[in-house]
Amino acid sequence: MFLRQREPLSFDRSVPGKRGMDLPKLDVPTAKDTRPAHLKRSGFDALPELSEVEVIRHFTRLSKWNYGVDDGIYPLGSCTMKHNPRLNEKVAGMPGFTDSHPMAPDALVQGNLEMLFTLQEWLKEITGLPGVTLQPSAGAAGELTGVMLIRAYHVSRGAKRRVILIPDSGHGTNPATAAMAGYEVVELPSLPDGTISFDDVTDPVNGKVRKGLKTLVKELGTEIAGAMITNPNTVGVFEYRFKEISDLLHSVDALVYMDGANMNALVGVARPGDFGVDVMHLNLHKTMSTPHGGGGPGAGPVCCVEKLRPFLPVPVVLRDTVKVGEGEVPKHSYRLDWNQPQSIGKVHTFYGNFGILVRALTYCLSHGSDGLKEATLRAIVNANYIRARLKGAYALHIDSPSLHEVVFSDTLQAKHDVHTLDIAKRLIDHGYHPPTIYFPLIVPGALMIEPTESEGKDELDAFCDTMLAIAKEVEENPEALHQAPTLAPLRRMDETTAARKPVLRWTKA
Amino acid sequence: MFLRQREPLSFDRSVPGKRGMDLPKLDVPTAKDTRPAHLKRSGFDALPELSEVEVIRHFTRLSKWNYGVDDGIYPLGSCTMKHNPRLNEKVAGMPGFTDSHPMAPDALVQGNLEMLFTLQEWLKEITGLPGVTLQPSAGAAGELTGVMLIRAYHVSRGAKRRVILIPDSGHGTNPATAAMAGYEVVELPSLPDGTISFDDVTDPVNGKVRKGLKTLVKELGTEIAGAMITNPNTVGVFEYRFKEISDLLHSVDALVYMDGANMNALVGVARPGDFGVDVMHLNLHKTMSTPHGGGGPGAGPVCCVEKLRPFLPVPVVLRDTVKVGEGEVPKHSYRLDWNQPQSIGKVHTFYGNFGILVRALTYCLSHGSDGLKEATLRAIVNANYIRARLKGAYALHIDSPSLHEVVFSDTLQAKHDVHTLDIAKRLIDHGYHPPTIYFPLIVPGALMIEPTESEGKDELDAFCDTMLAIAKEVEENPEALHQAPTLAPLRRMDETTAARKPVLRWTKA
Amino acid sequence: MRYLPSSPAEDRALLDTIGVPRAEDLLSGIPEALRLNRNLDLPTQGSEQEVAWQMMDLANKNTRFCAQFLGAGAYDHFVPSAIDAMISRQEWFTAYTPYQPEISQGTLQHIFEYQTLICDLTGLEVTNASLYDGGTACVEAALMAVRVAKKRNTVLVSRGLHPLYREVLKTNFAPHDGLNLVEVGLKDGVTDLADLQAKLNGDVAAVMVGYPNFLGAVEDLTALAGPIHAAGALLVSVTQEAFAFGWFEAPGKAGADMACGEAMSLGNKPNFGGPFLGFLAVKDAHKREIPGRVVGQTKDLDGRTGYVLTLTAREQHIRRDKATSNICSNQGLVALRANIFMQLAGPEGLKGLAEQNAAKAQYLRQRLLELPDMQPVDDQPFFNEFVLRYTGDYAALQEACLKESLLPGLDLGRFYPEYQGCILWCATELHTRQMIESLVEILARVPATV
Amino acid sequence: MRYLPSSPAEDRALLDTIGVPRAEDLLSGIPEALRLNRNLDLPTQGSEQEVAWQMMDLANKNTRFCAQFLGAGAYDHFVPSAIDAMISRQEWFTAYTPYQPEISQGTLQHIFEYQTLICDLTGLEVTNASLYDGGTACVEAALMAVRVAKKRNTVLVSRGLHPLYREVLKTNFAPHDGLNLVEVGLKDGVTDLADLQAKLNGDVAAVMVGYPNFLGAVEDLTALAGPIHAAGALLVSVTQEAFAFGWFEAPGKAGADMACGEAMSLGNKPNFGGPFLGFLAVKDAHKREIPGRVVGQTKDLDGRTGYVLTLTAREQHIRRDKATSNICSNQGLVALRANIFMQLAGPEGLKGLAEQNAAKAQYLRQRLLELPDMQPVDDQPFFNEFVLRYTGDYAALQEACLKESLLPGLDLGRFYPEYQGCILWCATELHTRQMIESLVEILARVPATV
Ligand SMILES: Cc1ncc(COP(=O)(O)O)c(C=O)c1O
Ligand SMILES: Cc1ncc(COP(=O)(O)O)c(C=O)c1O
Repeated sequence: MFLRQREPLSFDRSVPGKRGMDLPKLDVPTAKDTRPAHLKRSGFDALPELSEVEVIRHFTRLSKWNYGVDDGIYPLGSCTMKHNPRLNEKVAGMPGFTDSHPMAPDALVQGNLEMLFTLQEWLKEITGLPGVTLQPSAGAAGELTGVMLIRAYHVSRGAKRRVILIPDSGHGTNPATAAMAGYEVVELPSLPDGTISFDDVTDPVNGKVRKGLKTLVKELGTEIAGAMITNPNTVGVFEYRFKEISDLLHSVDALVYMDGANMNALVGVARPGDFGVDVMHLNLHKTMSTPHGGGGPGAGPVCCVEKLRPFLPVPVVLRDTVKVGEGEVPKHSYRLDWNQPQSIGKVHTFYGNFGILVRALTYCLSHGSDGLKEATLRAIVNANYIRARLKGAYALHIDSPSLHEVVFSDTLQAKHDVHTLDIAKRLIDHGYHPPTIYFPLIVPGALMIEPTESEGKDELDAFCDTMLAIAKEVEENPEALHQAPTLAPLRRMDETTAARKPVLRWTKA
Repeated sequence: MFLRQREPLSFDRSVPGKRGMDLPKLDVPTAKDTRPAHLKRSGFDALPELSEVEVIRHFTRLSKWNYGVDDGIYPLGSCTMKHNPRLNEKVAGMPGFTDSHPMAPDALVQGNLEMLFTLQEWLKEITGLPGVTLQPSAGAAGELTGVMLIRAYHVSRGAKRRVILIPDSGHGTNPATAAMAGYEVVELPSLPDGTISFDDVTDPVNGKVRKGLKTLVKELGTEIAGAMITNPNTVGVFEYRFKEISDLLHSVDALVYMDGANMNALVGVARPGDFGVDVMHLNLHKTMSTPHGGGGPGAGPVCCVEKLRPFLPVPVVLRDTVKVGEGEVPKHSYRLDWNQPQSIGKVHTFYGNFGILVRALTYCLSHGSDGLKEATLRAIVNANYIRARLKGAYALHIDSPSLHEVVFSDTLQAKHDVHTLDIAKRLIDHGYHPPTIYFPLIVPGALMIEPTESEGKDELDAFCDTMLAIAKEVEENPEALHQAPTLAPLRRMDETTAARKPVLRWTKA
Repeated sequence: MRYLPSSPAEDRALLDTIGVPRAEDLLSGIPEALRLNRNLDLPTQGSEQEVAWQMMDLANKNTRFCAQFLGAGAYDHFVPSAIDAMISRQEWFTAYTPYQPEISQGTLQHIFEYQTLICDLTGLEVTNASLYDGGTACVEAALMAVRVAKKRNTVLVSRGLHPLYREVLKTNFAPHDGLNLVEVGLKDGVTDLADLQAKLNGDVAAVMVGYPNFLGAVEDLTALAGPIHAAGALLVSVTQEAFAFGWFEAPGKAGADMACGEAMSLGNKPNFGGPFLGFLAVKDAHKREIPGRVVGQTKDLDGRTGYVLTLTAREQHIRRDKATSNICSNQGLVALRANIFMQLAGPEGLKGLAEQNAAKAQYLRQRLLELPDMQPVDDQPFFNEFVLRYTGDYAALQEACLKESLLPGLDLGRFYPEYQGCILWCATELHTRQMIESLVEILARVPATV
Repeated sequence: MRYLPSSPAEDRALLDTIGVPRAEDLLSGIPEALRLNRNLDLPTQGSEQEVAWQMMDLANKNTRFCAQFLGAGAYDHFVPSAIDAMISRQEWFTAYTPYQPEISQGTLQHIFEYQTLICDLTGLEVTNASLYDGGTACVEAALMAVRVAKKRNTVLVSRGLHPLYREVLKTNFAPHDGLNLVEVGLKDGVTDLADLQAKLNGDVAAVMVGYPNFLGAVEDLTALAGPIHAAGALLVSVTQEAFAFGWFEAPGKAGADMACGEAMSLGNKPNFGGPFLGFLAVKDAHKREIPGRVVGQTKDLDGRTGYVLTLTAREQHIRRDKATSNICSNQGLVALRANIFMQLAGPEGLKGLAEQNAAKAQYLRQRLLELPDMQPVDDQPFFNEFVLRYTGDYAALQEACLKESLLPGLDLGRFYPEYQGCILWCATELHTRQMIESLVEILARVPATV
């Protein structure tokens, strides 16, 4: 039960002689020991000795200090914490999938290959882009793959080019990715609503002039390999001049990468391939409901235009149509093609996070074209409902129309010396997971709220009522909020010491 | 998370139009409606309209108000709340078992029949009794089956007889069962340690003389159909004169039924068939670790001596040995035999709680003969450890040696007007499920503690420390305990009103 | 042994505290002569891998089918994945009976919701936390009817009741010399009104009829209720296929005084017959005679709503030999499955599923009747099961079906001599048109009567 | 749609509060011209039953085996049922990255324990919350080595490294014109010391070797460490079969400066190659250069011990283009599986499993060598994989095995021309003697070379 609070590290529970696993009787001669003496395993310092029941209790009790999607709204902006259907888990656990070996001959894994091919077809139609790879393990891996495609494209036409443009409202993975792909990052200034500024902007604080898109394209021209643009952007606003942006970049043959983390606002409503995107990634662990698992695994498939297809990672999944008799439905067979001379190579050891891809296809089939669009619209309605109920109590900072998420600022509360962090921690006392905070960086004290389509009116109201109650508390008793959380198992943590004197593993006392 | 406390009834959450289940497209013509008008389903008053995510959250949140075996020690005496291995759940969920139809021809369910046969063999050896039926769904159903076997035996020899003897320390199901089997219950007085009194005893309070076993057997003689004896008894003490008791009863051809709820103290150590038991039940949901499921399902197989076998319920599982060539291992085939002329008939629609029986066999195979005995000894050690640590702080009431459970009385605390109920409720505040209380009835303010073999020293110590702390609190601040629990989601419930003005279902406001 | 938290040092410490050298010394309470002085003659312990494989071998020895056209009290329906996901939370499946309400509100509120829904399905006012299965539910219903009716000792049972339910009733009535169980015959596949009227008299406490009955036909409860109530007896409706509650009127609204039966269809697989879910719903006036556990709503000291086990004065642990039943453990977790299933389905889902079952069964019947050797036996309104006379050889038919891994309907002659050569067919939402077509195709190829 | 909590009335209320008539009106931010003015050309929604069957059909199109003698980076081991039972608790599998420590202590403490155990296995001091897989872990290790080594731009990679890991390395080094990836050849199945020495120079930041390598042979890290350290380079040990940590000395104790690779063997099935579990463990001195999330122990305001994400100054969301890596989401849940697996196994379990793997592989090799057309290629110490030369026709051998639903070892020629006609065999605790015997039996019957 949740009343007994402390759960020690299992290492402190270990007792010599206990065991949680029994081995099968060995039915062959014991191993001859051919190891050189210095390569024999000497022993372990931490592995605990516990019985099965103790291990199960440990992880059961620990789980109770977490908050999950089934506990209620999980409004982390940009993370799309939607319902994780159990059907997807059940399907991904089918032995036909889990027991299949990645090195098995194609003929023996036709089901897997058909699964991959079918998912690719769905993603093509959803994004409007004809090329797909499912290998990247997460969004960042997708970004890296995408930028490497851009690089391969330019190399194939003579020079890799030098620069990638990234708006200051972009996610940290964007610049980090560009760097890993050997590019120099030039920052694009964005307007208050996170959209890209075409014109130069003068920093109100230090008066410095920051070059806008037009100037940068004029000055850098063919030095620009491409731009990484998040759309809808991290403020939840659609980059409404996207077509102009891509046209401008294309004019110098620079390519447009779209960070698709926010695709949950577009599926069935608008297709990146239709508004000028050359290459993008999807976070299936966001848009397609695959569970986040406390940090992963995810899946970050990359979709691209025709001219980038030749560079996609190997192997690619191909479908051959088997000859069939008159009027019969055509039969198909599938194979992995490793022979793609222009390919950038492999970006994952095998074929990506296959089990996650299975869940994503299951999600797609469950929703269908109609359900996907309905989900998108509902996600947008939910975000705008929260926006409507909370504006006034919290500063909206911008009034461009919100799509699937809404970003507030703590400026109204800051007057009482209460800040975003305090608000977030108080939400925990009320039994809610806090929204994403202090991101995007361009919004002062950002509170980024993404309810997703999975919330009903009652849950949205309960959350909004709580947010309003907190706003009221800020007026009446601001000091109290600095103490939050007070009802959680722990109070605020000393993160400074954690970083200054890092303790990163248990060691025998 | 556990901080948001209230979870309303789903009926109060229902919203017209929501749905948590989609139906497959109908691929045949819609049904012709041949129902007489007055037999058409008119509608539903309570069935809620909710989406899948809302239903899942409802049952996830509700689950958090429960205490389970994986939360810690679950010391309910007589309930044997031991570790529920996940392997057993996985095996019981194998489609080969779950999809099999009870009306399918024997040839198509050979795996099921072999499973049932094998489990019977295990139970025979464990109890030392040659006859087994797996049909009874729980202990009480086993008791009823057993007493009906006794009845059938006597009927076959002329008369059903009139009386069943049951000690006052017996579980309520014993007398209730005897009555359901058409018998009159005559109560056997028991000594303070719950063992049966051979001699008459005079009630210290009202001076009434209660007839002991010897007198009753002398007076009732062949009116006695049998006796139902729990061994070890409900005080956790072995009926050390069991052989004499059964000899005495057998002398008038009365049969001995053993309530096997406490078999966890005997498996591998002593066999009822060896000390005079004619028929008994086992609670597989206790002794064999099948989960209690919040009240069931369980399984209460009945084992009996040879002379009762002809009366066992139909069908019985038979094994035929298929002819095989020289030196080959003999092959077997299994069948259900419905043709047992003396059988009492069916006691379950089909073959009992099959899925539970699968778990029980899995438990047996995992433990093996050695593991079963080790578990028994450990269960006894654990109970005696608690006894050793708590005696003194709590009144032991008797000093006969305890086996798998120990029963304390609240007499020491009663001096401070603190009673068993108060102690139980305070345990909840400390995060423990309370022991069984006020049972057996012969122990004043009984606290019946059964730790089972699943607890390690650290958990036993944590529990004992808490019990001692409570004993201390009783000394220092007795009033406080009347308020317990104070940390649970609810305080004490008004059970009187609940029974006086029963509200047994939700109705539209 | 992986399940036992044993370690030499700790075990020693335990024994030292107790004050005995060896664990065996704690067996002193068991007379030497009564102990087992050898090891059990059974295999020794197995690793998880070995045991998992051993049990998997057994499971694989059962024949798998791509479609089962067999119902007869165990129905194959789709089970939403949310159900297993929920009940496998240890807070649900490992908990004991909720004796301590403050630490068991999850189970208690679930049971209260479950009770509400069983009452909704049956159109009655009070039910309990579950009974073992359909057969034993009939026993509890019959015995309760006798208690309620006072001084009436006969229970009439329609021959349309599931034959195995009737077997279980027989077994449990046998010990009661004072009670009689009398069968009422069938006419055109439903209870014979004439025979019923002939057998109704002042000693009849209750009449039990299938709704729908074992042959799939719906009994006209309203028509039956007239004479039964006139005779001062109770009408007990017995339902073995809970999906029928989405198709036929609630028994309580159609004239039944009690409704009992089997609700395994709500979220369970056939499971070789168990664990299943027995239910019994009654009128408010009779609530204190109902067997088994009942949960009620109440308030805590601070006036907060909560739930407790109530009306315990009826139960064995209080009333002992005067209890309304001996039942203690019930089918709690199966009731939870049913509760989750019903909440997922909702009114639309339950009606929609019922419509699909009716549609599939009607289509199956129509297609089968196109075969030369299949003939109708009656045309009572039915739900998802029906009887056809087969002029061919059942054994041959069965063999042909098994070859294509289809499980055919039940050979009715096994339970009803008068229906020798008839087959009880069943179709549910799980039967695609294609499965039905391939069944018909296979049957068309079965060699004519031998 | 069952997943969407929509109802006409409530949806209306939401829109009214927002102040728009239709949901579509909220798309105003998206220019008309950029919208999709048609429905997606995809199938419409499916019920759970239909989708479950559709996906089941796909799963069933894969060939099932009773034994796989194929490893090569994806190992078939027994997975205790407790693992799926635990990770399927929604508190574990649905949670996000633990950004808010007060409401995520479960995940944070698990990661801290996982980090401790990876350090224990590898004999190193610092690791992270996981990386994608073996191949990408190699990339992160190589790039980190370059950062650590400063001004050294070459990474030497043994040809014994998993060929697909080397492919992933190539892909990721390509963009860095300044960095070189140079291969070191093999001799007798292990890294060629002479070739290594020849290629070691002042520009070499690190040398990566398999431990054991792709051919199953163990590299003598201690012997290699000498010249490598002398040249001022770092020795990176790459392990693709984590069970080997129970057999061979911890790389950190044998001379490696970094250990990375694939830990899928700890509680996962082959899963067609993912999700797997990349790991990277380093020395304390290098901790601020490690990529990915790291959890540290600290105290709350009341001095209670707790856990937080730390050293975030290395990460992309703070450092942006100066970050140690771009990784954000990792393989958290797979790390949880590994953590549970390791805690169940404990030191005895891990060593015992390793001993059984070694025993099975040795037995398999011995039995195979009794066949006329199987010959040894070297006799390096190995763990659960080894190479044999096969003079017969691999295609024929494969076909024979598949007929008996056995999956044979890998045709090594596919990745190593110099090992044309050789097969990489693997055996684990899952391979019973009987499976091995039937494999040998089948191979004995394969028609001799065509
Ligand atoms: C806008 C944006 N881009 C990229 C990422 C990185 O995706 P992943 O965590 O799957 O690598 C995220 C996820 O946090 C994101 O929100
Ligand atoms: C001693 C004793 N007898 C009988 C029973 C009844 O068993 P069941 O609940 O399985 O019907 C119990 C269970 O509580 C018991 O403890």
